[in-house]
Amino acid sequence: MQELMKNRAIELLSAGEVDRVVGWKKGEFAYDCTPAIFTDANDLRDNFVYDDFTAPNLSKYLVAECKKGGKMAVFLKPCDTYSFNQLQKEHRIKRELIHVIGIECNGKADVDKIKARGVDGITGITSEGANFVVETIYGNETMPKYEVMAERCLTCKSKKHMVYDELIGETGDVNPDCGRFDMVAKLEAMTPDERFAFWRGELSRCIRCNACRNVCPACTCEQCVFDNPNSGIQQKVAVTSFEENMFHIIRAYHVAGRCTDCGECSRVCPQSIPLHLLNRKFIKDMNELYGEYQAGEDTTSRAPLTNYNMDDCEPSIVHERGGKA
Amino acid sequence: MQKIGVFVCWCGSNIAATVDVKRVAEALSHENGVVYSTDYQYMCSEAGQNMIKDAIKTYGLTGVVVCSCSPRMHENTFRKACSLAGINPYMVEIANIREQCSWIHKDMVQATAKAIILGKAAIAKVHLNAPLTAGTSPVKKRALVIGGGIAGIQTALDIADAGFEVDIVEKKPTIGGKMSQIDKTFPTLDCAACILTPKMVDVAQNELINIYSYSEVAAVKGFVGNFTVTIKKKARYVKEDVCTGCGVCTEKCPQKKVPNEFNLGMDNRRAIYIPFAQAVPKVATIDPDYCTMLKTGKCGVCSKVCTAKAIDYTQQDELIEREYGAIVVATGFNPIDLKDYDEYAYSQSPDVVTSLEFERITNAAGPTAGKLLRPSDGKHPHTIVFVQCVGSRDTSGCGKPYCSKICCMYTAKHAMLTREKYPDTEVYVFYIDVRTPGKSFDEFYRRAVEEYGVHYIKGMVGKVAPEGDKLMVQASDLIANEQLNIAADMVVLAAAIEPDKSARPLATMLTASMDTNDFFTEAHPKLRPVESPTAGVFLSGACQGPKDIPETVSQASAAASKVIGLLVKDHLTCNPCVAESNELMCNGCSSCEKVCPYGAITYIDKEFRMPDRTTLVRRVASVNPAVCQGCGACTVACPSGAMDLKGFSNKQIMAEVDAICK
Amino acid sequence: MTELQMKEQVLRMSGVDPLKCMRCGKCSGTCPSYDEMEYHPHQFVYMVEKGEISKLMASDSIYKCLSCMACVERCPRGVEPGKLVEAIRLLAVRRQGANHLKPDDIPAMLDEDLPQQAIVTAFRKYTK
Amino acid sequence: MQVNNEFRPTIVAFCCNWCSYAGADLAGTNRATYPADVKIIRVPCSCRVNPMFILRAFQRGADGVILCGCHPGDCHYTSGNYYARRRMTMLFSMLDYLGIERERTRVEWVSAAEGAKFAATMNEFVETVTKLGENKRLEDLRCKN
Amino acid sequence: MKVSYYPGCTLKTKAKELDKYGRKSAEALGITLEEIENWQCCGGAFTSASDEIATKLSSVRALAEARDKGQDLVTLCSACHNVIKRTNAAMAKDADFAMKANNYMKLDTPYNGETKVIHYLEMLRDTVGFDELAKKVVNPLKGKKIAAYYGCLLLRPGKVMAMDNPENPRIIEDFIKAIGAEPVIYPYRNECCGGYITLEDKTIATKKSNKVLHSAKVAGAEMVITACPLCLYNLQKNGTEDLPVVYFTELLAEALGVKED
Repeated sequence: MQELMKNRAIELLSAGEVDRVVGWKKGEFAYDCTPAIFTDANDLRDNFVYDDFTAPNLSKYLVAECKKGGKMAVFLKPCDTYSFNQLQKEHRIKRELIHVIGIECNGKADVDKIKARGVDGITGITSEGANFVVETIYGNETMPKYEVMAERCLTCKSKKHMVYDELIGETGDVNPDCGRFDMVAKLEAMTPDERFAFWRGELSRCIRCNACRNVCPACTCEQCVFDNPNSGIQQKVAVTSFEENMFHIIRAYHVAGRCTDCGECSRVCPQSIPLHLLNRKFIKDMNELYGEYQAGEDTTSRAPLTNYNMDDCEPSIVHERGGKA
Repeated sequence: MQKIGVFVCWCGSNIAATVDVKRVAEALSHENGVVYSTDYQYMCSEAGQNMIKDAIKTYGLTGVVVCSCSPRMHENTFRKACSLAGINPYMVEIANIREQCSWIHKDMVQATAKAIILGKAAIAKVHLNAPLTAGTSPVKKRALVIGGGIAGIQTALDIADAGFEVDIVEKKPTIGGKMSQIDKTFPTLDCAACILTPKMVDVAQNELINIYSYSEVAAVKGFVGNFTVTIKKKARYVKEDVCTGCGVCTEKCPQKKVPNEFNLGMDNRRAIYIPFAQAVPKVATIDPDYCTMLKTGKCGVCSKVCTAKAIDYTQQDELIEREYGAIVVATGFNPIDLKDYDEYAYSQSPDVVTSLEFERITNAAGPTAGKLLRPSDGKHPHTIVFVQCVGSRDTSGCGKPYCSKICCMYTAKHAMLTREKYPDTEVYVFYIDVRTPGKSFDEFYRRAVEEYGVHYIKGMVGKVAPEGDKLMVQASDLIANEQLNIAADMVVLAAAIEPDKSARPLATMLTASMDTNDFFTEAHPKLRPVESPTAGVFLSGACQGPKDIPETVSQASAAASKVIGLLVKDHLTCNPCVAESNELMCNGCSSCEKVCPYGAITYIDKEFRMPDRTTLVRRVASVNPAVCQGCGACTVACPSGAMDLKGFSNKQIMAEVDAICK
Repeated sequence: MTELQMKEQVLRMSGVDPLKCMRCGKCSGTCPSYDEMEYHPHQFVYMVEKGEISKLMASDSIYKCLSCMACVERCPRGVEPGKLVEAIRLLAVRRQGANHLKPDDIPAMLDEDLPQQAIVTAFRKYTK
Repeated sequence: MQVNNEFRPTIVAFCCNWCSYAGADLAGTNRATYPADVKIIRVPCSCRVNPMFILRAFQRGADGVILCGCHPGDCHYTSGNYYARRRMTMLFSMLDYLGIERERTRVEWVSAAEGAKFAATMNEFVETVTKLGENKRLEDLRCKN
Repeated sequence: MKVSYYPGCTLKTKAKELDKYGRKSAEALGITLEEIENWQCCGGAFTSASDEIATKLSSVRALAEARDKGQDLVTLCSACHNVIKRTNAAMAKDADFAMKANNYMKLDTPYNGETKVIHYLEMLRDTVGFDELAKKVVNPLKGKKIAAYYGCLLLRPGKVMAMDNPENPRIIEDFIKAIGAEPVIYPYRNECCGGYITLEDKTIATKKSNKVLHSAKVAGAEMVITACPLCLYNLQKNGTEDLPVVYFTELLAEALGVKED
C-alpha cells in the first residue's frame, strides 16, 4: 500500500500534474507520523510513510495550502473525505487545485492501547488479517486488532469515500449500525450527578494546550474567537477554571452541524479526554430532533443549525425527554 | 475613554416613589468614565432635555445614559436631544428603571439596588458604543388598505386625495362593511346608505384606488416603505371586468334557498348574487357552496342568461403580488355568537334577535322592506324588550370583558325610531349603565325617554321564555326593587362586538401586536393611536377597539394622514444597527448567508495584502446595510465571530451581562 | 362577633368578592325565589359589601333560596351571589339552637313518596 | 448574592425588542410584580443571543438565564426565533449532558400583549432557580481536586 | 367494560326504578356497573362554603375507591352527581380543602381529584355513543313528544359540571332522539322545580313545578323525563299539570327491550 501510494505521488509530481503532495512522514518515533508537504520526489522516496499508525486527517492542511495557489495531491482516508467535503462546502478549500487520492483504510492502531499492554520500543507495525504485528526492538508482538484499534475506528461510521479523483485500494460502505452513539446514550441514561462526575473527571484534566482546536478540520477560522480581543471571550490562557469549560462547550457548539465526527480531537488530546463525546452528543441530538444529518456527506445541504422547521420541538424538550432528573 | 453623563429621571413620582433617584445618581457617579451624574423630575421635558444638552457642552460628554422609562417610550427623544447638542445619537443608552423596576417592585431598597445595576449595565454598554450613521431605503409610493368598510373607504379616499395609489383588499364581494347594513345613524338619524353609498361610488370612480374585492391577504414580506404583499383573489366565477351588474342571473338562478348573509340569514338569496343594490363593484358572485353547476356540473342557467358572457365556471383563485410603502388595517368587527347566552332564548325563538338583525328588519332594503314585523309570524310587535350588555362587560368567560361602546346609542336609536314609527308599541330597555359620552349623545338618549316615552329600566333580564306567541321576559328592576315579568312580542339583544376573526392571522403576517381580545394595539395608547408598533402598519376603525361611525371616520382619516406623511418621503432613514462583517476574520463559510431572512448578505472576493507584501484573494461576506434589518441571526451563525451587530455588539452585550452579574 | 368579623367570615367561607359586582341585577332578574325573599340576590351582594350581615341572617330570605345556582351561572362578573346566601345561612344555623329544621318537625312533613334526598338536603341546608 | 442568609439568585433575562421586551414593559404598565432579581437585557431578536452570552453570564455568577422571544410564527424578523429555538435546544441539551441543572436555563415565548405571562414566567423561574440555590456546577466542573 | 357506580340513598328507597332500569340498561349495553362498597349518603347538597369538610367526606371516600380500582365513577341521581362532581373538583383544585379532607380520611394514598366523575347520560353519550345506542334500540318510542327536564343540579355550575352548555343543553334531547322519540325544547327545562323547599313550603314548590310543566306542555310535550328523584317528586306531587313524569332510565330500558324481567 505504502509503495503504491509513494509511486503514484512521485508519478504525479514528476509529470508536473501537481507541484506538491500532502502526505505523512515519520516523526521521532515510528508511531507518531506527522502530516508533511512533499515537493520533491527524493523526499517522497525517503520519508513518505503510510501504515497502521498514519492516523492524521490531512484535509485541514489543504486550507493553508490552497492559499498558496498551485496544484496539489492529497491522500484521504474515507473519514477524511467527509472533512474535505465540509471544507469545500464552507469555501475553505479550492477543489480545482486539489487532486484527491482516496485510500483504503481498515482502522488505525491506538499506540496508547499497545503501550498499555506493556509493549515498548516500537519500531513499526503491519497488519496480518485480524491482528496487528507490532515490531519492536525486542522482537515482534502480535495482538488482535479489536483490542488495540483506536476507538473511532472501532465505531467507524463509513468506509466509503465521499469524494476522490482516483482510488488506491477499495472504497467500502457506510455503516449505520456502527454504534458510535452508544457511549453518549450511556451518559444520557445516567443521573445528572453521575454525568457531572464523569465530565468533571474528564474535563478537569484539560491543560488548554489547544491541540484539539489545532487539529480539528472544522476549526479553520481565520482567527479563533478565543484569540480575538473583540469577541468578548478572548482567553489565550485560561485565567479561571470556568474558562476551560466554556472553551470546550463553545468549541463543540461552534463545530456543531459542521463536525464530521472524524475523531481527531480525542486522538491528539495529550490528556486523553474523550472530546468526541461532546461532538457526538450534538450530532445525536440533531439527528434525533431535526432528522438525520451527516456533515461532509455532500457539499450543498444546509446544516441543522442554519435551518429550521416551523414545528421544531421547544427547548423545554431537554427537560421533558429522557435522562433522569 | 468615554466621558459619560448619567441622568436619572423621577418621572414625577412614577420612578421616584419606589426608587431613591438621588441615591442612584450618586452611586452611578462613581462608575468608571462617569463625569457627571444628576437627577431631575422629568428628563423628557424640555427642561430635562436642556439639562442633557447643557451637560454635554459643559462637561464635554461623549456618551449619555438616561435612567428613565422604557427605551420604547423616549429613546428617540433623548437621541434627538443629544444629536442637537452635537454628539452622535447612538451614544445614548437608556436604563429602563420605570417599567422594569419602579413599577414592578414595591420595596425601595431592592428597587434602588436594581436601578443602580441597570444603570451600571447601561454605562458599561455606552463605553463600547460607537457613533452610528443611518443609511436610507426607498419608499414604494402605494398604500394597501385591508378591509373595505367605512374605515377602509375613508382611509383610501384620503390617501388617494393626496395623490397616492391605494389598493383596498375586501374579503366580501363588495365594499361597504357593517355600515351598509345599518339603517339610520345616531345621533342625527340620517340614513346610513345615503351617506355611505356616495363614498363607495367615489372609491369606485377614483383612478388611484384599486379594489380587490372577494380577496384576502395571503402573505406579507418586507418592512416599512417596502412591503411585498400576496393577495389571494378568490374565484367568483364571474369575470369582473365583463359583468355589467345587470342582475338578470341573480333573478334566474334556480337555487333560491341560500341564506342571505347581508340580511343575517333572515331571508334567502340565489347561488349567484349581488349582495345589495349599491354594491361596489357591482358584479355578481357565484357561491360555490350552493351553485348546482359547480357542485354537480349540471345547470348553467346563469351562463345562458348572461348577455355579457361574464360567467366562467373554470375560474381559479388567483395570487397577486403587489408592493406597498404602507399598510392600513381596517378589518372591523362582528357581533359575538350568542350560543352561550341561551337564557335569552336566542336559539329558541326567531323573535329574539340581535340588534344588527333588528337593524335589517327596520331597513327599507331589508327582509321586511322596512316594516317592523316579527320574524316568526310577520305580525307587528306591540311590546319590545331591548337587553343591553349581552356579552359585554362579562368576565365570567362567556363574553367579552370590555364595553362594546356603541350599544347604548344604537339601542336608544332603535327604541326611539320604534316609538316614532309605531307609537302603539311599548318599548323597554334594560340597562346596567347608559353610557353616552359624545357630542349630542346624552341629549339623544334623554329624548328617547322624555319625548318618545321609552321605558328605561335599571336592571337586567334574567330569563326569556317563549310561551305560545309571547316571550316571557323575567327581569329585575333594581330601583323599584322588584322582579318584572313582561309578556313581550320581540326581544332585541345588544350583542357584544368583537374583532373580525381574520384579524389574528393577519396580525401574525404583519408581525403587528394584538391585545388579549384580538384588538390591534397602538404604538402608544395616547400619542400614537393610529399606528401599530410595527413600522409602516397603521390602524383604522374597530380593529383597534370598539368605535362608532364618527370615531371610526376620524381615526380613518388620521391613519390616512400618517400614511401620506410616510409616502411623501422619497427615502426612509434606515436602522443603523445593522450587521457588519470583519473581513479580516471572515472565513467566507456562508453560514451567515443561510440564516439571513432578508438576503442582505453576499460574498465578494477581497484582496488582502499579506505581511510579506504578497496579496491574497479571499471570499468574504458583505452586508447590504439598506436591506439588513438588524436581527442578528448571522452573528450567532458565524463561528469566527467576524459578523457582529452594530449597537448590539458581542462586546456590548457581554459588558451588560458582566455589569448585571457582578 | 362584630358585623365586620361576620362579614370577613362570610367572605372567607363563600370565596365571593362582592367588589366584582357591577350592579347589573341579573341575579335578581333570574332568581326563581325572588318573590319569596325579603332581600334579593343583588341585595345580598351589596349588603355583604356594606357589612350588614345580621340583618340578612335574621331574614327568612336565607331559607327561601333554592340553591339552584341560576344566579351563579348567569352572573356576568363571576360574583356568585348564591354562595353568599349559603354562607350566611350556615352562619345562622351554626348558632346554638338556631337550627331551622328540627328532627321533631320531620314526621309532619313526610308523605309516602317524598324522596330521602329531600330530607337530607333540607337537613344539610337548614341545620348545622 | 447572600443577604440576611436568604439566597437571592441573579437572573439574566434576554428579551427580544419587539415582543418580550414590550411584554416586560406591559408587565410594568400593569404593575404585575416579579422579583428584582431579574435583570433584563434588550436584544433585537432572540436569534441575537449567542450561547457565549449565556455561558458568560453563568461564568460571572448568574444563577439562571432565561431567553424570551416572540412566539414561533410571530418573529418580527420572520424566522429569528426559529433559529434561536434550535440553538438554545442544543445548548441546553449540552449543559444537561454535562450534568448542569437543566432548570437554570429556559426559553419562553412572550408576546407584546402578554405582560401577565411575562411576570408569571419570571416569578416561576426565580422560584425554581432559588430552590436550586447558587450556581456552582459549571465552575466546579473544572475543579482540580 | 367496568365502571364504578354510586347509586345514592334515594335510589335504594323511593327511586328504585331509576336505579333498576339504569342497571338493566347498562347490562344490555355491555357495561358493568360495580357498586361502590359501603358507600354512604352524599348528603344531598353540596355546600359551597369552604369550611365545610366533614359533609363532603363520604363523596371523597367513594371517589378514592373508584380511583383505587382505576375506574370512572358513574352516578345516576342528579343530586349525587352534583355533590360528587363538585367535591371532586374541590379536591383537585382547592389544595387547602384537599389537605384537610385527606387529613380526616387517612387514606393509604391521599386523594387529589384523580377520578373522572361521569353521569349516566354522559356515559351514554361519550362511552356508548348515541348513534350506537340508537342501533341497539329494539322498541323505538316513535312519535312520542318528550320534554327533557334537566333541573338545576345536572348543569350548574356550568364550569364545574361541564356536562353540556348550561343554557342550551342537548344531551337529554339527543338521548330522546336516540331512543326514537321526538324531543320538545322548552325554556324552563333548566329552571328549578323548587327542590327541598317542598318540606317547608309546598306552595312555592307547586309554583315552581307548575311553571316547568306548563312551559313543557305549551311546547307540546306529552311526557317529561328527568334524572332526579326530587324533581320527579316535585313535578308529580306538587305540580298540578296533567303530564306524566318518568325517569329517563325507564324509557331507556323500554327502548332497549329490557324493561320487563
